[in-house]
Amino acid sequence: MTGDRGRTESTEDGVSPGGGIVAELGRMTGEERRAHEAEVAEAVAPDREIAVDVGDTLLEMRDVTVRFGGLVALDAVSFGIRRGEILGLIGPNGAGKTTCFNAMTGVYRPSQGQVLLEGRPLGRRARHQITRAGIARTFQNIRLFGEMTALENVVVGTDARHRTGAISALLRLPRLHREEREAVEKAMALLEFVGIADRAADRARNLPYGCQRRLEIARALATEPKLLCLDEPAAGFNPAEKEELMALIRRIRDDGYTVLLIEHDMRLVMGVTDRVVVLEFGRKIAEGRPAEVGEDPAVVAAYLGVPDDGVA
Amino acid sequence: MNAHIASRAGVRILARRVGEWWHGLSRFQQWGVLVPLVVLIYLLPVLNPPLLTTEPGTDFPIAMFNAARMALIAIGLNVVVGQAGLLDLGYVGFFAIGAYVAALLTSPDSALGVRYPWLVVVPVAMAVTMLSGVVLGAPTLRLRGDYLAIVTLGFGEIVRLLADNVEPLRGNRGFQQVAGPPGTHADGSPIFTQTGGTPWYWLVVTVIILVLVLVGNLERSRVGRAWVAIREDEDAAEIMGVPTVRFKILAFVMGAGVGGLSGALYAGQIGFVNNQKFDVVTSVLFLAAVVLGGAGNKVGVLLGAFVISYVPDRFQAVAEYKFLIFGLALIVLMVFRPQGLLGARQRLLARGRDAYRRLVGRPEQVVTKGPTPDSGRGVRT
Amino acid sequence: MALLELSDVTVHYGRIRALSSVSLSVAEGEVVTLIGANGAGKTTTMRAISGILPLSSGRILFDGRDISRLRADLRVVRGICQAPEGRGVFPGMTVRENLEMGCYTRKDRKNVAADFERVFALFPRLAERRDQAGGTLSGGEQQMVAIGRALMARPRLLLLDEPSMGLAPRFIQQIFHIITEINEQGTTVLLVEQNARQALSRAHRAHVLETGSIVRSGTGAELLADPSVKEAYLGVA
Amino acid sequence: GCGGGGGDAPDGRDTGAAAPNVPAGAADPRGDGKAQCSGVNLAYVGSIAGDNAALGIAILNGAKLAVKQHNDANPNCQVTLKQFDSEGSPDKAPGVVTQVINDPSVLGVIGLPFSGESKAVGATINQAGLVAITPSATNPALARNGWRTFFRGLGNDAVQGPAVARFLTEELKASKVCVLRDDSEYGIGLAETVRGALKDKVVCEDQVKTKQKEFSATIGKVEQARPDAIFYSGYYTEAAPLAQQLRDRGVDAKLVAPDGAKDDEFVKNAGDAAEGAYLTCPCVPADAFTGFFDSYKKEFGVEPATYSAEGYDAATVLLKALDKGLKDRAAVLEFVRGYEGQGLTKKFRWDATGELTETPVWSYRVENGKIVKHKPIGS
Amino acid sequence: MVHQLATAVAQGDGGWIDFNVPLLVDRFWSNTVDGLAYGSVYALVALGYTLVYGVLRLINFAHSEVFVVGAFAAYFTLEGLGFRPGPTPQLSTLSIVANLLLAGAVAMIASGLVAVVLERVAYRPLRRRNAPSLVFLITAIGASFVVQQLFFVTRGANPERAIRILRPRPLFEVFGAKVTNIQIIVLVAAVALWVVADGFVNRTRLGRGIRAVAQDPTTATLMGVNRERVIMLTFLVGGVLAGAAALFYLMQIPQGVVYNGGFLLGIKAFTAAVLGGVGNLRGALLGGLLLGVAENYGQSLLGGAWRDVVAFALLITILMFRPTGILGESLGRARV
Ligand SMILES: Nc1ncnc2c1ncn2[C@@H]1O[C@H](COP(=O)(O)OP(=O)(O)OP(=O)(O)O)[C@@H](O)[C@H]1O
Ligand SMILES: Nc1ncnc2c1ncn2[C@@H]1O[C@H](COP(=O)(O)OP(=O)(O)OP(=O)(O)O)[C@@H](O)[C@H]1O
Ligand SMILES: CC(C)C[C@H](N)C(=O)O
Ligand SMILES: [Mg+2]
Ligand SMILES: [Mg+2]
Repeated sequence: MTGDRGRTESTEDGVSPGGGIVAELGRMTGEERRAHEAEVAEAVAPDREIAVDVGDTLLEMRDVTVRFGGLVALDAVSFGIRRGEILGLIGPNGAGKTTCFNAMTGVYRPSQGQVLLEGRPLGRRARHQITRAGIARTFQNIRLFGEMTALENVVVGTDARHRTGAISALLRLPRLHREEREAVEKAMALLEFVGIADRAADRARNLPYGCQRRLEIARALATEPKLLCLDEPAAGFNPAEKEELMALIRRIRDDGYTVLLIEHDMRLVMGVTDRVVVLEFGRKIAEGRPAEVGEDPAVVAAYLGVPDDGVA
Repeated sequence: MNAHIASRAGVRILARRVGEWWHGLSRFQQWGVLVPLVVLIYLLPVLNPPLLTTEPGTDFPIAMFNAARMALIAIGLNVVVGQAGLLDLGYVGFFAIGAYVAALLTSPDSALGVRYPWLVVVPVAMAVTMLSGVVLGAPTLRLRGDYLAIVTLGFGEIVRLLADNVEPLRGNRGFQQVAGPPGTHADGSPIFTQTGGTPWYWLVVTVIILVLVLVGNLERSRVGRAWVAIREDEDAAEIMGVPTVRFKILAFVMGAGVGGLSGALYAGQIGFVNNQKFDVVTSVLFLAAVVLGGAGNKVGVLLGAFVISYVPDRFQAVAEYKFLIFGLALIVLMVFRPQGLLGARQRLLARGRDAYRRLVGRPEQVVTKGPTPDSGRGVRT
Repeated sequence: MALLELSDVTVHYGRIRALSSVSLSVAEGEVVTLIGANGAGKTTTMRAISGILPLSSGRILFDGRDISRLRADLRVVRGICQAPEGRGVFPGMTVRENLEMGCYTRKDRKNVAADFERVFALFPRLAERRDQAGGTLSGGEQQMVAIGRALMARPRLLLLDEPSMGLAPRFIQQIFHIITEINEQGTTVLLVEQNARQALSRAHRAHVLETGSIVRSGTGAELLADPSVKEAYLGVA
Repeated sequence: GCGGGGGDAPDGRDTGAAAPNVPAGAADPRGDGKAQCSGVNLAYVGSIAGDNAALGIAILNGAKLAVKQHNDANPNCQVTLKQFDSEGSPDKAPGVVTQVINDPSVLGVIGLPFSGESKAVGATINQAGLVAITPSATNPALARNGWRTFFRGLGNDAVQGPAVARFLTEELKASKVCVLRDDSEYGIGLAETVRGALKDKVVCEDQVKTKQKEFSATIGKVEQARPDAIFYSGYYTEAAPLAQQLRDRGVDAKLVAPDGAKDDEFVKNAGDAAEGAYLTCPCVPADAFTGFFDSYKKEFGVEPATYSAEGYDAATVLLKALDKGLKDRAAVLEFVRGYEGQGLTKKFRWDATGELTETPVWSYRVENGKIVKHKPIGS
Repeated sequence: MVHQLATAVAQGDGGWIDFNVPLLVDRFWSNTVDGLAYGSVYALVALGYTLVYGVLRLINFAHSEVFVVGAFAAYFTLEGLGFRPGPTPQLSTLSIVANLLLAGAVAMIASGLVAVVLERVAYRPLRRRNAPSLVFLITAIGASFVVQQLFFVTRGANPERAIRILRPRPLFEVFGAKVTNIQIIVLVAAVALWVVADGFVNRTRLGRGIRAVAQDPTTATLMGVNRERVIMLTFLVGGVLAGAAALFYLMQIPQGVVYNGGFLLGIKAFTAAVLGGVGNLRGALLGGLLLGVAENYGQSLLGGAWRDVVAFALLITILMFRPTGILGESLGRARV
């Protein structure tokens, strides 16, 4: 985990990590640590039936077109995401990748076509209902709740699955207590999972860029999505950190989530995705296994460019 | 100048120390401090402490009642502005509706010709106001930020203008002898009168404590977090599954209910309701109470309300200058403590203190707003 | 002589110290790069140089003159221009107007037209979108605007904070070409990059930041070869 | 009753000569100079700096003069006239009155001047058993609330209203009248009685609001109705700009307004538009009471205005009570209730509801930028 | 109970609201003309709100007091020139123009200066201390109180007695509606001032600086924009326009010089700014004129008492259908 690397500040009046689980983690032996990680994994995806139904289509984009005035940002794009896979969505800048996310999560309404989740059209559902239906996302331009702590940010994500109404909150009915306790446990586990547990008590706005990206992932996971959409999660990461992110994404998938990934870092895309969809000028120009796509001349011309040296 | 800066820093450090000290106490110890404090607060109008007193300018118990009433309003408005981040410049509209419902149902001037008992009137007033909260909220909450602010301002003005123009609401003439709570002293004289502030004060303080507990419960739950999330980034909140419209309306309704309640209390104490007290300036004063205290911080908001209500009463003796002094005080206080008298940190997790201690080994970062790269603070001139 | 020199620069966010005693220098005509993990303080360094964060202590010299207390906008007049992290595109201005903002302090108006052409040639996408509002551009397009805008200023010292972030691979290569090119035309560049391999291979000199301090310095090639740098920042390739 | 003045005046211009001189036996605040009292005070509650303050200040000054004369003459009975600014508004008054009531040294109130504020606080004052003599509030309904502490020092609008109507139809020969009113207790009440008396001569009506400054809507209605005369029932703050805007728009109907507009402020604010306007008032021209007139002018540097003399009279009645050595509110109340005596302006003797029996009404006219008395028009 | 209330409402003499369609038709054009003239005052004040709002995202509550300062300044200038309340003097056209210009210039300078001083005292310290935006609202209110109360304490609660040097006189008619000399002067001058302001903001370099600061102050600084100067300039321009508006207002409502005389007007002007799309100069002009006209139609149709209700109801209705005003905000919003 990278949590420790992420830490930078030395505060003058000596507020330091101190005790707590994080410090304990440091003192654990390898064995203990693995056991603990299993626990964390359990908390993150408690009763998820891992890898059931792998292969059926979880989400389908069917002829989705999005227009802005005269500009066609998505032009009859169709592709499916299979349950349990990691699908990469790549393409040159302005190809329409983020617009795709926006169409899926209800930020934009397609002018034509449909988005189907588990075979049912999302139609004109409100954004929060789409989240509850099982699509969660991160943002290309980070959108955290800046004044909240990292932990609280994640708890807001868990709230999407909770039932406490205003009345039970007002009167502190027992359900509230139960849900609150669960929410905190789960959120903390998620923070550990993405590697920023030691920053749980910091305000989101004060976190460095990289930690903010991780926090966004944790918050999205907290909504217990069926499909997790990550918009350039590695932006601002150095190669070593990207490695860790790859591992994280894989683990997320292994926990039974389906992942849709927008990313420009080809090593990462090639390294973790099962399939890749390539967009250019709002149209799908290729789809297939990463290796195939990476060799597709159209993709190379439009997107990858002629390699310059070995670095992505 | 340097001394000034130093004292400023001093204030800030002191505030922080007090905050840290308080949060360091156990629940039990906290109660130990709270109970005597509350008793003292209850006794205020009776003690009429020499330095604090507003007399001879304003009757002290009445001044205290006014302050308490303002505090109640501020708590209600704080739900909307401080917690949900919806800038409401028309809060006075709810206050007015509460007052008018009370007047219509109890004043002999009312065309309804009824005199319902106070205990019936208050819930009715709250219900009507909450309903009006929905009426205002539902169509307009799609508006963002300052657009919502101006619409609420318009709403407040419309309420006032209706009071102006709708014949049965009696415009400037108003309603007299609006009823107060029942009860008589042993000698048969009523407990709640227009001239005696103390019983009213006690009533309102009790109501405040009740409302504080309820609002606090909301704050440290899914509802409070949803409000803050909306305040911080509405789009992101919605995409994270927060039904933003529902929670915004809830905030409005909660705020409205408290506003209506305070309106009814106000009408009862003063015994008279007409269209003059419900203008935008009043709304803005309510808002000032919230911001001055530190939007989002319940205790802060109480303090802010006290200042807003107390300063003009205190300087009644120099009546002509009181609003001048008041205006200056607002500027100076805000420049000194832009984050409000108490900072705005809210606690959003039930038993969050314990959680943080257990999990991270330290409390959450309770810094009051510090400079951020985007603040432009570093831009020297 | 060094064009830019930081000596013992310390910067705080509130009570949090983000930079402690950072000293570095950039000579006229050099490309210098800063690498480091998330939260190491790279962005903070850039902001301090641009003057939008005040120094707690230390000095910044530019062109031999102390600019530690100089207003940020006047530093631009002196010739320091930054393409900031997060891009900072003006959302309500068109692409053209955004680029125009780069020339806000420029005196030589006659060359501006030519510079527009240059930027549009570098990023044809922007030429297509010249009248689109900055706020509606895609992430990568915004990044192009941010870089283009900084180029429009024709600064003496160009500060680039993760210019490759959000760009498609083809453009990443192009960005590094551009950096080399403008450097050859005489612009001094201070570059923050996560794409450490590329950055180091093009930089004359480089510094590694860790938790707010510089822990290693050297030429680009030296650091590329340094095993600890390799492990931490270059990824096991 | 309506026996008095109006009919007696032979001709409008010269009634000044027929105005009441200082009436024989008028009560004098100085008394015999031997009064003994201490710790007892009076209060003026009314507009001091708020809206229509000029009307309030005229009263306050009248009362001040009475108290000063009293104190100068009675070294052993120094009474303070405490001043409370109700800003003339019904919503401010309750708070202020609470102050007054909670000050035990105050045994009597001169005020409140305006009908609206009087109504708002009447019940509270009544509950406190504190006697209040209003020198000017004219709304008739005030006396019908069963307040035992309410005393009116002048005729009410049930007298002024019909007098105005008569004045409009008989004196001004108007057959089409627009009745405009403000939104105050006073304006609405008076407009009502005037309208009732004018019946179908009323060709248009409209209501303006307190503090309104722009009247195009009202003027539009007036233009449409083309009246011979306009009666504006309200205070000068709105009457002045209304008058001016009417004239600007070329409306030249005769303008009549009641006591609420009878102040120099009206003339000054309306500019040329005030010229020729008629004002009615249940108050007696003060210039005849030379002694009062001169001392007032000497004391305050200005001539007494609309209700100065009434204020003086009200204060005098209350001072008489204090001079008797009365020390509590109940006693003062009883004293006033049974009071009977001549004042400057009229004879004071109240009925059970607090109304006077003798109530003259006069008309005035704006000539060359000054308000001059015109003629008595009813009683 | 609701039933009782309803009956009570219905019984209030002939209902409390009646639609006077004939009056509206009858006075349609004269309403339009009056509305435009009055609306240009709103428009000029609205420009000040919109400019400041654009740059600081701040409802400058004290702007109405800037307007009041202008009104007093114009008034005192006229007084200083020897004019007195009461009858309107007979003057030559030239001398009227010269006097008005002088009064207007003084008003504009005074308002401009006060706006800048307000900014220094009430906002700049907060900006330096990085205060949350609500706080600005509160100091704005504080500043507003202070300015208002300074006039209250020195000049009292009552309006200054009207001084007028130009009487309205119908010049010509449009569709039977009289257009007065004052209305023409006001309309033409207001539009001219708007053109100047719009050109300044949209065409000059400093204007671009204003827009940049509005959209992203930090980046604007990184581009070399002197934020403080831009802000000062914005307040200055807004203040100057408010000063001009004050004179135009006084020409129409000479009784308007009073300590709290800016209050309602300020709210209306802000409403106008929002109506047009806040931050948008064209919107301010459009919103101001529209509001002026709509109010006049409304008051003919429903009665003068409903004038203000019409204004706010119009605002709410329009925002419900166009959530960022008629012309929309000129400041783009970041995407998700
Ligand atoms: N609201 C909008 N209005 C106008 N054009 C838009 C809007 N949103 C997106 N676009 C345009 O649609 C195109 C697709 O944008 P999108 O953000 O989906 O690109 P992307 O593939 O995510 O690119 P990047 O890799 O740079 O993030 C872009 O050219 C963009 O300018
Ligand atoms: N506004 C802020 N308030 C408090 N702390 C901050 C703030 N911004 C940054 N920091 C802290 O300062 C340290 C350095 O941050 P900085 O943004 O300079 O890192 P960086 O090297 O640019 O990281 P990244 O690669 O993620 O961009 C981090 O620990 C961060 O938490
Ligand atoms: C002072 C007077 C003009 C008051 C007026 N007669 C009223 O009843 O309100
Ligand atoms: Mg994108
Ligand atoms: Mg950075």
